[in-house]
Amino acid sequence: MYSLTGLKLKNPTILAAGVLGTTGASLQRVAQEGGAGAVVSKSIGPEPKKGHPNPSMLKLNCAFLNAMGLPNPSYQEFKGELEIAKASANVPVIASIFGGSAKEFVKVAEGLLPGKPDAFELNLSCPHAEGYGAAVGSNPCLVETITAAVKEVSKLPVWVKLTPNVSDIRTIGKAAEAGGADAVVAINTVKAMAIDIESGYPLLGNRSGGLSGPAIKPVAVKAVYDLYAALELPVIGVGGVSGWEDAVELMMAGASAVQVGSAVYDSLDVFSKISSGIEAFLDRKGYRDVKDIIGLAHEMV
Amino acid sequence: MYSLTGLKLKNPTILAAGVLGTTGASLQRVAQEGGAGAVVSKSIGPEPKKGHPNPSMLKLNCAFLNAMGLPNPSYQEFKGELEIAKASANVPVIASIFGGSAKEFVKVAEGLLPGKPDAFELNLSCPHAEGYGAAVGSNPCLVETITAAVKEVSKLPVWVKLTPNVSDIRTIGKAAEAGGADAVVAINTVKAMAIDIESGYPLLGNRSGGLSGPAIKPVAVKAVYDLYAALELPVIGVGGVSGWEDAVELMMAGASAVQVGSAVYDSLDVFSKISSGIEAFLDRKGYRDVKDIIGLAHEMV
Amino acid sequence: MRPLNVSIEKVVEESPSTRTFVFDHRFESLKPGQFVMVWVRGIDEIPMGLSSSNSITVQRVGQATSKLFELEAGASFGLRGPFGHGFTLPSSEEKVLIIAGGVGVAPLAPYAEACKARGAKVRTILGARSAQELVFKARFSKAGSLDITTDDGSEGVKGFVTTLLEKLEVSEFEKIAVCGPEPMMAAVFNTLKQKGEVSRAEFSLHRYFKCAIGVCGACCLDPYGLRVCKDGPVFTGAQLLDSEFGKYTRDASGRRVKI
Amino acid sequence: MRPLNVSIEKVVEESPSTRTFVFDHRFESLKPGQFVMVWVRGIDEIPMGLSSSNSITVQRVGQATSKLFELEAGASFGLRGPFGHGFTLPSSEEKVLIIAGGVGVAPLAPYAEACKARGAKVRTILGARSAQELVFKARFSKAGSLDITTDDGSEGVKGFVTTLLEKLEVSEFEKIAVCGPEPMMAAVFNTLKQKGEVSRAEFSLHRYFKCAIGVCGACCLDPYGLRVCKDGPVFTGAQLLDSEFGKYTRDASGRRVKI
Ligand SMILES: Cc1cc2nc3c(=O)[nH]c(=O)nc-3n(C[C@H](O)[C@H](O)[C@H](O)COP(=O)(O)OP(=O)(O)OC[C@H]3O[C@@H](n4cnc5c(N)ncnc54)[C@H](O)[C@@H]3O)c2cc1C
Ligand SMILES: Cc1cc2nc3c(=O)[nH]c(=O)nc-3n(C[C@H](O)[C@H](O)[C@H](O)COP(=O)(O)OP(=O)(O)OC[C@H]3O[C@@H](n4cnc5c(N)ncnc54)[C@H](O)[C@@H]3O)c2cc1C
Ligand SMILES: Cc1cc2nc3c(=O)[nH]c(=O)nc-3n(C[C@H](O)[C@H](O)[C@H](O)COP(=O)(O)O)c2cc1C
Ligand SMILES: Cc1cc2nc3c(=O)[nH]c(=O)nc-3n(C[C@H](O)[C@H](O)[C@H](O)COP(=O)(O)O)c2cc1C
Ligand code: FES
Ligand code: FES
Repeated sequence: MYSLTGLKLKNPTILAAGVLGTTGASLQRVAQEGGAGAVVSKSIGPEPKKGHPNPSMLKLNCAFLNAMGLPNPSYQEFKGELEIAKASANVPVIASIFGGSAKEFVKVAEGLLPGKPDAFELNLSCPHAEGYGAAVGSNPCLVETITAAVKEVSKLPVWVKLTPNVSDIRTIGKAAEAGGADAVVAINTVKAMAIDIESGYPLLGNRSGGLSGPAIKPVAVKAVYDLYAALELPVIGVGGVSGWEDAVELMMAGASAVQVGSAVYDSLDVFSKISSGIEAFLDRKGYRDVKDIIGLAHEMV
Repeated sequence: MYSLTGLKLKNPTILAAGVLGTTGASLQRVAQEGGAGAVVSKSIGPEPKKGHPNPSMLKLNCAFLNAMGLPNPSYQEFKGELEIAKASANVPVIASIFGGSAKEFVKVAEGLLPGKPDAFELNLSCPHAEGYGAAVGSNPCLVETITAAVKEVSKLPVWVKLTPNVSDIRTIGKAAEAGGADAVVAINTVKAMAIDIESGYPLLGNRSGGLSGPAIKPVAVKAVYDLYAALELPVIGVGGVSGWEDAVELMMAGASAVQVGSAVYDSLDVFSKISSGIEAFLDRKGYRDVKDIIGLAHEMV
Repeated sequence: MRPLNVSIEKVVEESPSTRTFVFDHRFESLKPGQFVMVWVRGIDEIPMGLSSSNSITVQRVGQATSKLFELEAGASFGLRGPFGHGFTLPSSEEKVLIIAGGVGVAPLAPYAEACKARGAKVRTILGARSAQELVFKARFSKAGSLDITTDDGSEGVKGFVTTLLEKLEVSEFEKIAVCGPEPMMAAVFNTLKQKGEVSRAEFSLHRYFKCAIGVCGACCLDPYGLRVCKDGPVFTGAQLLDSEFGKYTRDASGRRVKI
Repeated sequence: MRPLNVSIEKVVEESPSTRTFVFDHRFESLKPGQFVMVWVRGIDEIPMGLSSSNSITVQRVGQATSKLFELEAGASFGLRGPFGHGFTLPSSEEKVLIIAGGVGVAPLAPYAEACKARGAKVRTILGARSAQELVFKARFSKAGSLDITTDDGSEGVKGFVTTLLEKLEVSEFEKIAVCGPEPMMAAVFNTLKQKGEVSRAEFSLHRYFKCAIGVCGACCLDPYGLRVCKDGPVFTGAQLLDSEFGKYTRDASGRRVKI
């Protein structure tokens, strides 16, 4: 059992927000069949949102590109999905939420409380949703205010998810810490774009979007490394994890746990595979516990 | 012949700064044997610099990671290499320069003038050199001041090379424009890191560095696209170009020409291959000129 | 995978509302029932079953399909795929029952042909609103025997595919493959259930697709979270028992919508 | 390519200043003359020729090599490679002349063995400062005939490798392979040039390496810009004619430094 901001996880792998998190049934499946130690829902907002027009996600050579545009059925409808997930997943269920202001974040958080999420993850980092996500999350003042506002309306742990598209991610991490966050999550997708050269059209319906998958792992490692050194809070690592080696690398950079998003493309049980891979690695190297490797790179000088 | 900020290029591919640009002989070889339309030197500074300890560059799965640390023999010594390159390359030779302040930039630029570079490229974007590069280049005021200062001391075209590690690269591009730049170059490497899980040591001597190669192409496409829309200046695209398709994609995003760095790993004549690939593409699609495809994606709605 | 750029070689008007677009790329490894994502540039990207290794057969319903209907030979669009699992192919000598409704013929016509090529015996029940909406009659009859139903009785038996199905001895078919509008498939499902034959029947489902590669979660079915794009679109009746199938679907925002 | 983590199986003291580190990974495809980048964690990463498919032979000169000398069996370091082009292998029956100076023996010992294994006739001139600095005598004599020179005359002929080379009928050798300190290689180069035999001789060069994969440009030779790490480290005499070889090299900053 791993303890993370008070939640008990059977292993340190967590489903990342926006991936297979649209329905309670899907969250349940990722936990049960996939073996995730915890699951994060799709980001939920104040109003139903269809998201950007298709194409909304593509596999590129070393990465995935997406601009879903935060499609979600609103907190009113999602509350029920949360209940389903809670009833059947048997692992902590974290509600990812978004809004354009502290008021909206609070409205969504309060609206979802009856669904009994185990924690909130604040999406202050989506790179392609005007007025939401990174648009808000690049501003340290807003990050602090929003974090504090959500902390105020419930006793649940609050994780703040950060964008790498800033000059120095530590500034934003510190704002989250000042706002009372229980953990930071790094990183959301990296601003990116691809163009179809046969037609000249941008490949995404939204023209540009966010990069995820293997290509961004080195960016995530750097962000986690910097945040670990700068903050007191636990850092949850996400970005390009598809095997146990990636998870170990992020942990050595300072991640207390890792989230996995795009790699569900390879297989749903990527979570089981990663967590048993981590265990085997700890055994082989004679570490007693994941704690021995969290932040290890900071000591190797 | 392509014309770019007044320089005549036999094709729109340019050797990127810091790659095979330490000696005049090497610049000559990339032009002659590699087929580059122009070459940019290693970034040259006010004092000799050994750079960071090794490992200073690694090939990762979809990318390259480096932290060279701006090794250079100083402008005094490099002037001679520039003369060698100018004498034998038969293509425009651009001197990349760096400094910690406008004064230093000016000193280096003036010091290199006797070597007769065809243009200056200002490195305001290296992500892993304390006090230089992105440390300066994330600040719009400094970017404007430095650009203006270098413009003042010579009539040569000045290209300003930008870092993607900012919230909005357009702000920096506009500062360069305000300072009188003749073109912007985007992007330099993306802040990144990798850790050796067997030992826990960061893989680079400098611990962290910059990502280049295929992984960052979608980041470069987005930066070029945004800059093209925001600026009047030509944008020179760089980041992850290794084939003609990549070059065409960056051009459709808005690049007037492309630079190629890491892909010299595959072969030196990547420049010839890319430029003939572009020609064949233009022919097949019935475009008269590269101009037909520069910025094309902006029109496809 | 970046979308392939394909050019239209031929447009075939199959019915007033349905056209086949034959394009210049062959998906040689196509398993009938697999789909592609059709990128109508500037508009949308939508799922379509492959009606042969180099064609899609499209019913005009809204913006993207209407835009497709404006395209003529020589025009091009983007294609990603093929994706998903197809219908299970029979071994030679097996008997196959195909039940197709409306544009559900698209993945079933190549399936019928593949069954025949393997030496299986194919019987098709083809239903449509009216005679003029019947698509691929010739392909199905070439592949085996064909029964037709139309809602208005303008051709074949008046009624629904279930009108015929109810009377059929289904147990003699080793394979049963179904595709059509969900209410029609739900009716077939119930009929087969009553006959105790639903578990091994296969149904090709439609849900709202975004990523089409099993990542985003837009197309998940209750209560097991099966992804229509990746775990399907073809599911066995056993997988659909006690599921949302026939009851509700979800719109692009993830809200439930009654079938 | 991320560095491989290798463990030291054995440390062999070859001379007071030279040790061989045998490690637990075999580069089966090694072409003698190829090198690896040895990552002495926390210190530096430095190039080393492979002295066999699973060893490096290191002369202690500065910080990284001294750190290596502190390591014992069981300790580990990182390895990237093998990189670069090796010496050209002879066909059977060919005659090979090997000229090795100091730690230049490292890539030449496996070359001698590979030559012998192919049936070639190997003759080695091995030079060192003194008897105790002679490395791999046994390996070279097992592979063919061996002549020794020492600066102080403590073993073999007193003098330099060129002392012997000058008297040799070099034209009878189809292959000539040279590795050692640059002043020694330059002397060999000049001797061979006088004999009109330098073009086909092969020399393994040392330059300051950073990337080791042909990208950064740190190791380029004047006047053609050949990269020692990628186009070399083994070059023919023809490639080195009228070059910087023997005249100057460059330090880590790229400044020229006299040889
Ligand atoms: C696996 C699969 C195979 C299909 N095969 C065929 C086929 O072979 N021939 C055919 O004509 N139709 C097929 N469809 C249905 C087809 O995708 C829709 O008719 C089409 O998307 C309508 O797009 P539109 O823009 O014209 O309509 P819109 O006005 O955008 O929407 C009309 C309706 O079409 C459906 N739809 C729209 N976008 C999507 C989407 N991204 N994913 C799923 N459904 C959507 C929704 O039900 C929507 O309410 C298939 C659907 C799926 C899931
Ligand atoms: C292709 C090649 C093969 C080599 N093979 C062997 C071998 O088999 N055995 C052996 O003992 N030595 C070999 N060397 C030389 C070896 O790399 C240096 O002795 C070693 O780097 C010294 O490191 P240091 O930290 O101990 O010394 P330092 O104090 O750092 O430097 C001493 C000198 O070593 C050289 N050096 C240091 N770093 C590098 C570097 N990154 N690249 C190149 N030279 C460097 C420089 O000339 C420097 O002045 C080889 C070099 C090259 C280029
Ligand atoms: C299809 C898709 C949808 C996503 N939606 C969200 C979201 O709603 N909220 C959020 O915070 N992050 C979202 N993300 C970002 C992921 O949670 C994650 O931060 C990112 O993909 C990097 O991790 P990965 O490389 O493992 O995918 C989404 C990513 C993908 C690929
Ligand atoms: C080894 C190496 C050294 C570099 N040195 C410099 C430099 O000195 N100045 C600079 O402006 N950019 C430097 N760069 C960045 C490149 O010029 C280029 O912007 C970046 O690598 C992205 O292009 P690529 O993907 O084609 O390599 C360097 C890149 C590499 C890989
Ligand atoms: S459409 Fe994304 S998971 Fe099926
Ligand atoms: S060491 Fe970088 S090119 Fe040779």
